Amino acid sequence: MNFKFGLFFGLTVAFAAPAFAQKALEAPGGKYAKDAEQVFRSSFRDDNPKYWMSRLAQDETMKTCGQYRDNPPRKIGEKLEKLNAATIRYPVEGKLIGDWKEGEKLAAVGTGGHIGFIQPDPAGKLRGGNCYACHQLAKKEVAYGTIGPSLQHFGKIRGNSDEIIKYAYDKIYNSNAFSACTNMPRFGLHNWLTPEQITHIVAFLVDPESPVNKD
Amino acid sequence: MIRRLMKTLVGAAVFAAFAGGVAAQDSKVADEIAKYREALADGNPADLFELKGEGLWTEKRGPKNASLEQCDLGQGPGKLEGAYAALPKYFKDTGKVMDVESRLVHCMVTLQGFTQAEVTKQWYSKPGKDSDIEALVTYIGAKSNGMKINVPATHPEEAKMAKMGEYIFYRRSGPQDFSCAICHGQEGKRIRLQELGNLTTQDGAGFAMKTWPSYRVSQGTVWTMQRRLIDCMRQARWPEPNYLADSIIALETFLQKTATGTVMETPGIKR
Amino acid sequence: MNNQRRTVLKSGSGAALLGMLAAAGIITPGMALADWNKSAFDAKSMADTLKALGAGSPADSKDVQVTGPDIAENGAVVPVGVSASLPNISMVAILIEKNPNALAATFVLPEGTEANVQTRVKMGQTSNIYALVKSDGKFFMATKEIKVTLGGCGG
Amino acid sequence: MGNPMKIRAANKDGVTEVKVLVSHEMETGQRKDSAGAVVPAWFITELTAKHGDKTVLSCEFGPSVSKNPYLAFKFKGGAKGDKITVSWKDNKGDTRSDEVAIA
Repeated sequence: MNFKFGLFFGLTVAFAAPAFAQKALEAPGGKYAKDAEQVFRSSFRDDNPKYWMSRLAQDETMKTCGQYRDNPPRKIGEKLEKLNAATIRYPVEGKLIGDWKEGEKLAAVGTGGHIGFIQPDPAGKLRGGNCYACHQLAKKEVAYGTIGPSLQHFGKIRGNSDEIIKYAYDKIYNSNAFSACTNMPRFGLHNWLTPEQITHIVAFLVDPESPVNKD
Repeated sequence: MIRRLMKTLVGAAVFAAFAGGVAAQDSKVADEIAKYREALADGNPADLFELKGEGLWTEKRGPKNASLEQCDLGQGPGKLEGAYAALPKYFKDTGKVMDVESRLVHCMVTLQGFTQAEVTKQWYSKPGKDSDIEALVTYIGAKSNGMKINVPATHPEEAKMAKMGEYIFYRRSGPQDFSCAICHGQEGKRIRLQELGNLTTQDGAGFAMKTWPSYRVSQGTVWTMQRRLIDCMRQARWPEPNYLADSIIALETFLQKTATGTVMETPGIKR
Repeated sequence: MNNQRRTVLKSGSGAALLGMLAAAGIITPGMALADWNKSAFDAKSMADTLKALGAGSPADSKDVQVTGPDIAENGAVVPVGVSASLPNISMVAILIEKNPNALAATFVLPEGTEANVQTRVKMGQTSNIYALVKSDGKFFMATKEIKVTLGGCGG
Repeated sequence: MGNPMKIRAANKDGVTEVKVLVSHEMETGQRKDSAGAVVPAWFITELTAKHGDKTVLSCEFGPSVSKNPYLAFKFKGGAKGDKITVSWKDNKGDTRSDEVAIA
């Protein structure tokens, strides 16, 4: 995460915000926002390891999205998009399209990264993209969510030009580079998926042989 | 630019062509899921918890050998009807906004003489280890069945809790950028095959809140609202909150306030 | 009936023998009622289970129905039922082809009890569910596929 | 011993429908706990329902019957107020019986 950049940007927002603030809708929590942050932070078990607690940290994008109920004024949104676009990194070999079969597996896995004491994921549990939670993809999987748009026939519809491949890679790496405060996680930014894993999911989306396009 | 637009237009057309088939398949899936839920609705294992909870409520237990029949859940000592639907609520005797679970624990400590640690040790069940709290909350909840959720949050402390809950609802963090609002801030969406209510509207929050506590078939037990929300935080990949934490009670207050007016249908049953 | 079972237990050595006898059709699950049919519940494949139940290879019948949704929201609890309109049904069983052990439950129906039972079963994955019924001493079967879906935010 | 069952029995047009919910873990013996140890099988093996003294259903369950088992069936006869008794036994030898009057 680029905290330095975030901090710089934060200052910009602090100055810019009043001009664009939507007066009708106050920031969540209103005058109790500060109390709420404190209550939230102090609500966690004392025996949560420190590195778990670091997951409560917010970068500027998270903070701003919360403040605007995920619907920032366009000008602020654009700034967040630029900020996020600058974080995108590519695989060392530069190839943005991997193995669709690996991508297919990753798309279906919704576990990984769960912490806490009740039902944590065991060490080494595969972290997936959990794509089906929100998107329709291969026809054979009927249990898909609709939080995101359907991506069935993604490649069939859009082709597999370099432009499309790069778009898919970038979007998965950092969704907020395209639409600030989208519901989609920033998989690459958080190292949730490695650049290589992202190329596999890209292949799952665009490869003509992938069940996303073939069926 | 024009090429891109063309592509998009072609894309949209192709899309529309497929949409018909997709919709048909979708409605068939929805029908079968509805059938599944209907088959489970008659014979909800939560009834077993309710039965057990009733026994626990009236049984003399603890160092003080007392039942919970004098417990004041906000409607007066021993008055259970509608109590769940009107919580969380500010209690003068503790000076706190309390939800059904924190108030129940308070009663078990003050009336029965248990320590807080004893009572909350098994706040949720594990395979082979039942939780008294799950059973008691199911019983208390069932006593509000058919009644309207009623948490206007007019007391200043309640109003503050609701506002803090709203803040937490929109607060993003963690390796997936999650907040409650990401999944529960829009209309008509679903995650996998499960419908997601828009919890910022009365309809959405009502649809969600009226069925709790609920039997989770995936877990084989009743989940209380504390368990539900603490698990939401687990799914957000956050650390684990304390049981009965104010952040959870704040979220509950926000949601119950939003849902106010909705008729309770509890205990529920969910995947 | 009871006497016969005791004799079998005395002279034999437990479940293995019971299973053999059952397979040979000498005793039926109904007769061994007081003792859980271990060989049938331990059997893995459909064929072995049918054998252990003494059912051989039952004929498909349109008069037997497996009821339940086509899609289960969770495999831990899948509502299934069996109903049949054949005469003199004395036994009903539910089998799940792809579970580690195919047999889920058997029901012995005395005269007067309708051939219409419902229960809930666990399914490890999408599978065919089989209903087996014994009518006038003969076995009949019906099947239905139930799709088990992943759900919720954790997939 | 276990927790009480919930039994409902209702007669309509000469047929009694019985619906039973049983409180039981129904552990398969294939699940591992968080430490990786196999949790031993623990499930109801037999369940019997009686109308008065007459057995109206006897079941054998394997571990793939769901946790907190549900059962519904119908038999001819039975009158309002008649007693329905349901009993189960599990693989650890635990047993329980509950009864209800036909509504």
